[in-house]
Amino acid sequence: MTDTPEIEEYRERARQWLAANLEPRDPGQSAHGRGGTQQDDEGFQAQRALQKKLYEAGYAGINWPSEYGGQGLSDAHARAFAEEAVRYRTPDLGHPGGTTYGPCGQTIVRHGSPEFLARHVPRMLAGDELFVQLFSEPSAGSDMAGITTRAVRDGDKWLITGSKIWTSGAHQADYGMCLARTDWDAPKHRGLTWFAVPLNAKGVTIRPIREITGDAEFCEEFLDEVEVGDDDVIGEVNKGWTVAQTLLLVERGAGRDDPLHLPTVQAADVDPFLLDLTRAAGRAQDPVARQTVARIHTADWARGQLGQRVTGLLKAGDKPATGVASYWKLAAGVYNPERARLVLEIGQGLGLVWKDGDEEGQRAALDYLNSRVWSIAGGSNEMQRNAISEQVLGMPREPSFDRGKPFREVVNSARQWFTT
Amino acid sequence: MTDTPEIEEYRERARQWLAANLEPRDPGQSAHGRGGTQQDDEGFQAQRALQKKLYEAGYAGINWPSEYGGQGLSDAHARAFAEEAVRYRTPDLGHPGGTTYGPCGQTIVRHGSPEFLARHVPRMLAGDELFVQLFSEPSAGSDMAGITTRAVRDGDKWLITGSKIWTSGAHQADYGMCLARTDWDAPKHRGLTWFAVPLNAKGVTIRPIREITGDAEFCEEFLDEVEVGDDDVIGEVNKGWTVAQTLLLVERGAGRDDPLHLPTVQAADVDPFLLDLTRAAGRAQDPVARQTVARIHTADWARGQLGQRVTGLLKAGDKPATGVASYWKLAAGVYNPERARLVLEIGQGLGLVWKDGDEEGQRAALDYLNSRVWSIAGGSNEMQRNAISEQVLGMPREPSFDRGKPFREVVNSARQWFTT
Amino acid sequence: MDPDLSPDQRLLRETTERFIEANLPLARLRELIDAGDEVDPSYRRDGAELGWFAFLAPESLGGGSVSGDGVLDAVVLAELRGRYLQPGAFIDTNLAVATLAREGSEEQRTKVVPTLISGEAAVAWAVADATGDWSGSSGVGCEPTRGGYRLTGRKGLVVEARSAQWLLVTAVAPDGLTQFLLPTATPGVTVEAMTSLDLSRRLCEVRFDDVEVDGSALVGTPGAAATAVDAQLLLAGVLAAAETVGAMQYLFDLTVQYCKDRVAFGRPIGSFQAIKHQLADTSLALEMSHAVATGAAREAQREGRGAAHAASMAKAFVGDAAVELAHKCWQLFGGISYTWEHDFHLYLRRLTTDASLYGSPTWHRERLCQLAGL
Amino acid sequence: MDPDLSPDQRLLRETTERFIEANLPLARLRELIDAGDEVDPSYRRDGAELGWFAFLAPESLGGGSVSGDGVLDAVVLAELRGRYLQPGAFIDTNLAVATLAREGSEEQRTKVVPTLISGEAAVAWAVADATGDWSGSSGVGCEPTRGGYRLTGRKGLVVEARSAQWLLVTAVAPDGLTQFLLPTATPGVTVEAMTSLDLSRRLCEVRFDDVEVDGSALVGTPGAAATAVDAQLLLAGVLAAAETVGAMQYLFDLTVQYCKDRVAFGRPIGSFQAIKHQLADTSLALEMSHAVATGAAREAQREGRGAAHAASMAKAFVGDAAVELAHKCWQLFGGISYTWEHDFHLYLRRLTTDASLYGSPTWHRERLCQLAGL
Repeated sequence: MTDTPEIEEYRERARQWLAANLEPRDPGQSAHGRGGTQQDDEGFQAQRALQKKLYEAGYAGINWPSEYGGQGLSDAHARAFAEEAVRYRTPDLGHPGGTTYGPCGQTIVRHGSPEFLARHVPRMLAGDELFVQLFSEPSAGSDMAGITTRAVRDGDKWLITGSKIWTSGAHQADYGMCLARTDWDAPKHRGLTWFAVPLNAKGVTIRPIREITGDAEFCEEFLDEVEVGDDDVIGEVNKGWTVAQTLLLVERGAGRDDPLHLPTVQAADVDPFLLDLTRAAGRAQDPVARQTVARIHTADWARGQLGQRVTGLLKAGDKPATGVASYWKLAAGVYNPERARLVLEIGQGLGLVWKDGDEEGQRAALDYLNSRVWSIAGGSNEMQRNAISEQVLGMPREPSFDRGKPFREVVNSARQWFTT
Repeated sequence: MTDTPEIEEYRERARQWLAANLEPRDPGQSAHGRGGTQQDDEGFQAQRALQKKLYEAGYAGINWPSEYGGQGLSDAHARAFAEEAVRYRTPDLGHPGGTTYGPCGQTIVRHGSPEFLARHVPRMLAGDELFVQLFSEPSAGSDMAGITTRAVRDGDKWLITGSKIWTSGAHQADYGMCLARTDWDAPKHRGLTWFAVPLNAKGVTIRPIREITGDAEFCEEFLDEVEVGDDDVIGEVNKGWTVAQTLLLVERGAGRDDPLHLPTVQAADVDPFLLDLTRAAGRAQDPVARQTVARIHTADWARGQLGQRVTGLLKAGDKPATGVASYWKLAAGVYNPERARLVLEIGQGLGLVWKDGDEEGQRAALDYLNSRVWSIAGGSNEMQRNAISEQVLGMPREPSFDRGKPFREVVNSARQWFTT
Repeated sequence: MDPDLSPDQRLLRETTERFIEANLPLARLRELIDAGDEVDPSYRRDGAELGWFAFLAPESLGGGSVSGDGVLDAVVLAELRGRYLQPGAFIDTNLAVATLAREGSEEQRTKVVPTLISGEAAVAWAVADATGDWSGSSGVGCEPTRGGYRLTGRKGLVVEARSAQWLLVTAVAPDGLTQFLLPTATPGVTVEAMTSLDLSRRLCEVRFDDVEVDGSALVGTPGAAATAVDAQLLLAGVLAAAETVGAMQYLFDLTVQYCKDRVAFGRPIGSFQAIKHQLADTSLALEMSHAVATGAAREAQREGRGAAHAASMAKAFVGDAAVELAHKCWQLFGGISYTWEHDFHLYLRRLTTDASLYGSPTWHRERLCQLAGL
Repeated sequence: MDPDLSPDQRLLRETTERFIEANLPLARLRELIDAGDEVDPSYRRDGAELGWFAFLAPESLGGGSVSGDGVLDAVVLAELRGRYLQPGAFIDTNLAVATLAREGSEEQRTKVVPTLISGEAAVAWAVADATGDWSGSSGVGCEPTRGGYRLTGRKGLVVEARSAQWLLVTAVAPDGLTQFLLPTATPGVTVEAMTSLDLSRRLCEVRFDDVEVDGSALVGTPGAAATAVDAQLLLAGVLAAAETVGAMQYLFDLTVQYCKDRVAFGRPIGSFQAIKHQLADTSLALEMSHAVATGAAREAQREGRGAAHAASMAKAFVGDAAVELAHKCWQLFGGISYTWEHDFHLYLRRLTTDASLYGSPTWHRERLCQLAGL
């Protein structure tokens, strides 16, 4: 695509500014990535300073509304800057950066009151206020609207109590965008409200979660009567589910080309790690292992082909998009664990044990431990099967036992399933 | 076990009578079996005559009540006669004989009115009245109480209309023991009544069902305003479900040792057909085929071991018996089709094609076509999974959408699942 | 069905579907099965007029495709033929046309190929042995004689050889794989139709009892047929996978409808979550089967370096998925699946047989490893 | 658990369960894991007092069983040890006791065996190579020297070799399989604890760099150890299957309870039919696993002609079922399974590793075919 003269001019100015102000990046070196979470505090402050430099030069929030500190320019301007910036070291604010300029920020811009936006968005763009999501709860996973964190009126304040989980980088962020239940007599989806919670407020405890692999990428937050005000409400009181839907759409990659990052494998290119492992296990000539290698490669390739087909079906548009997209998600949820198991089977001893520090050696094991992320996170396999069955194949919806009922009653009646 | 003097004397008399009156049987020749259904009419009449001979000599219904034509003797007497009769050609009345002296007869004796029993049971024992079940319907399989054959009052008569299916040997029988709905305003299980329906009555049409294998072992019956009277009712009007439960218990082999006839395979004895097939397919040294052979044998053996474990669990008695028995049934339902598939895989070409008339050659294919009988008949895999989950593991029952409701309404509301 | 079909291909599909529904719908196929008859040769000739055997031949020999992409056109047909369980040597005749057009003798190219394209004659490919080795390297050997060659041995799982006029035979000669085209009626050749699990096609055993042929029967260079055999296997894999996917889709649609219509416990059985999830898993496998069948066809069309890999992967994936789908549907249909009059068993039989024809999943997985250099 | 346990065996089970709960419950095991420590040797000695290493030795050597059926008693323990993810060379020490009691030298029988029974010392069996061949016929070779033998090579997946005082080594001599019992501290022997998917046990690599041993290290007749190795594999299969089943049962019970407690969409997740059916299938596989583990133990006890077959089948069946069960439970636990603090991952790791230790399902299936004469 060729630039319009306007964009061309903008690009040229950006190029000059970048050359004069940012450090060039070595080819191969990542500009963004998961580095943020690995940085120490000092390093992270430096990244914030870099963000402020961009902001002050007018290169933060290029296509965000100008009344709230953005530049009010087009997507094309933003894309032009991004393309030029690829060769420079741009701010890496890790997970909090991703949520601030992604799901949280984009949702806030659409639902926040003018006062809220005026107060927070310029600071977000300047790198002074980083937002993370406080959405999932230990007791509400697939049933996302089933949260039980509560915000209770106390004079002209709200007191928030509950716990949130699976937050990335909460310890580096400034605010949590937090969903709480404000009306227990309304049905599940209708008594929810979003709040901006300062993460250094009294009553907030942030604890890293040690994961199955031993790493700690996520945090859990405990809120104990955390005080916020009416001006911290994002959107309208008791209408938080509308806001949540925007958030989920952005999070699920609305507009992105390949939201699931499925591998697109060439038919002739078997994963070299797989071939190496098979040979290292001395099983290259073992017909049973060869069958397994072929199964894995066939599934790898088939998932790529499925991606192309789903894209085609989405374009054809005669079936509901969310249902069709579930094929992709379910394929990941089903095949990732299966693949990881088969790899261990090929390796037999290898993959179960390795010498301390041998990263290649532990790869099969780590892949195995991570293999169910897609089966569970972001809508479990079971949720995807419901979606395919109901939305694509036209089967009846699951009978509902919580719709329309006051949420208070839902919580009570769930306990009665074993007594009736 | 040694006989009491009384039984010993009885056995001796039976032995003499048998020698004087029945033809000896060649060793290896089947005394009973599926022969009945294959016989022509003339042959079947001869079997009826043989049954009458037993009856007249006092050797039919040995342990049935004497007031209805039985001999009123003990189970031990019956067993003694059966043991002696093994060496003679006893009546082979095929499937109708099996149901008459099995589920139908035993249920009728427990639930029929004295008048009904006096009228029918002596004729059953004499071989003059053979009963088959008219229970299953094309539209009521797993949901056995969901039948829609109706019996409508017409003066002092009942008119029965509907269709029944999966009846063995109906064309050779005299009566159908038929379940019909007599109250559409009662809940599903409470408006049912059993009738004895003469199969030569006006309005009865019997049609053999050609099965997946091409054979025709079962019949379908169509009833079009078939007239029966109050004295044809078995048990009480609208209380047919109680009777049905007796029937199901007898049918499912209450008291039998191995109701499912699961194979009990010795660990060292691989099915010779499997070994032959593997060798005939030239795959005895193919590691992939060897894995499959081992999988099959392992499952064969494991199912036998499961049988022993289930027997132990039933004896221990700390879990509900029907739930525990479901493990057996589900294993058959899951492993039979899997086994049949794997056998075809080993055979590759063999099993898919054979020379006309080569019975050995078509065995794999026939086993394959028959492999889902246990997955579906007598409670599908899905029903067994419900039973295990609810009765053994203690999960909540499936939410019911038909209990307590008038059946008329159930039928209507089922249609609304796609409109709500 | 491939959502990316061109308008021309959609038209081809509609025309052919109308043709099949008019000439050989399932009801008519059942009559043939019950009577033990084969379809009249006019069926093949009329199908040929729609281009069934022309897509893989150059225009100079009377061939030509609808879209310019002959393989993709043939795949459109194959899927439909599978959907309606059509009999006949469609796959073998097409791959024979491709091989003969490329490396047949002048006589084979100009005399035989046109009769194949017109549907006057059909070819059955005798390549597998009775135990399902489709490499061509077992079953029949040939040795040079003074006037030509002598063929000895037997081939199994030859599709529709009884109604074919020609056999394309892959034989082992002392110097390597060698192919012949000979009339089914050649002395010493015995074609025996076997009884089969599948009722919709005739699978045959072909015996060669010292069959003497002269050099004119040769296809290509003696001892050097490996490349042609590879190309034939590739085409067969692509077309057979497409046929299977067509039959899977039909059976699945039938099952989905049944789950909506059938009521138990006061609700359509399709409202039970366990049933819904079985349907969803099966639907995923079916969509992936469509995807790999299409993917392999595109690789074949563009003759990519992964074309053979893709064909073997498609055949393996679809073969497994087909049998699994048939069993899932079997379970969902319940008792009715046991009746002869319900169409289910015709699909079960065809899909199960499809999985093994032209190489079982196991066979193709091993082949894939060889192609990948493992 | 075997519903047919004798009262004595039930008592043994209760005593041992109390011992484990008091000495090495999961919480204590986690502390050891986090600290990188191994359990104190007193744990083994105290366990030994309950008879842990005595069941397979004759009374003349200080052994003896609870029920008269030593294998069945050992299986009761194994199941419990698996249930609580206990570390230590339980299986290897027991099978070494059995072998040494049967064919050890006088010294080995009277000096070593009693220290094993008392828990003073433990044995690790070095049999597998790094790629999971458990036949003993690869990894380490030995050749006769003037004074004895020289061992060279490496063995992998040696369970708990670092805390064992003895190695039972299965080596290939020019005239066949030969076994040695040597101290872990023998010069030239290097034991390296590997990092492992499993956190509850130490799996080691053992290297033999020209290790010189004299004839007193021999176990049985040189070159003729095949029978002993078979017997060891049989015992290992039976005990390892029982350990695995114990861990499966614990994890499944945990999952069943979670499905009752966890609420989503206003209902316990165990009320969803799709979940119920997953639980039912898993429960069937678990009951079958119990059944085959018990069946194999009984065959081993009675030394039936199918004992080796049964052990291999039990190990293969349970290995597959264990990994499948772990994955089903994983899915049912959902997000919580991703936390280190939840016990789930300890079981996933152990069960996955169990499937390969003492021969993978694939390895045992091939062995079964050999036993069956195919």
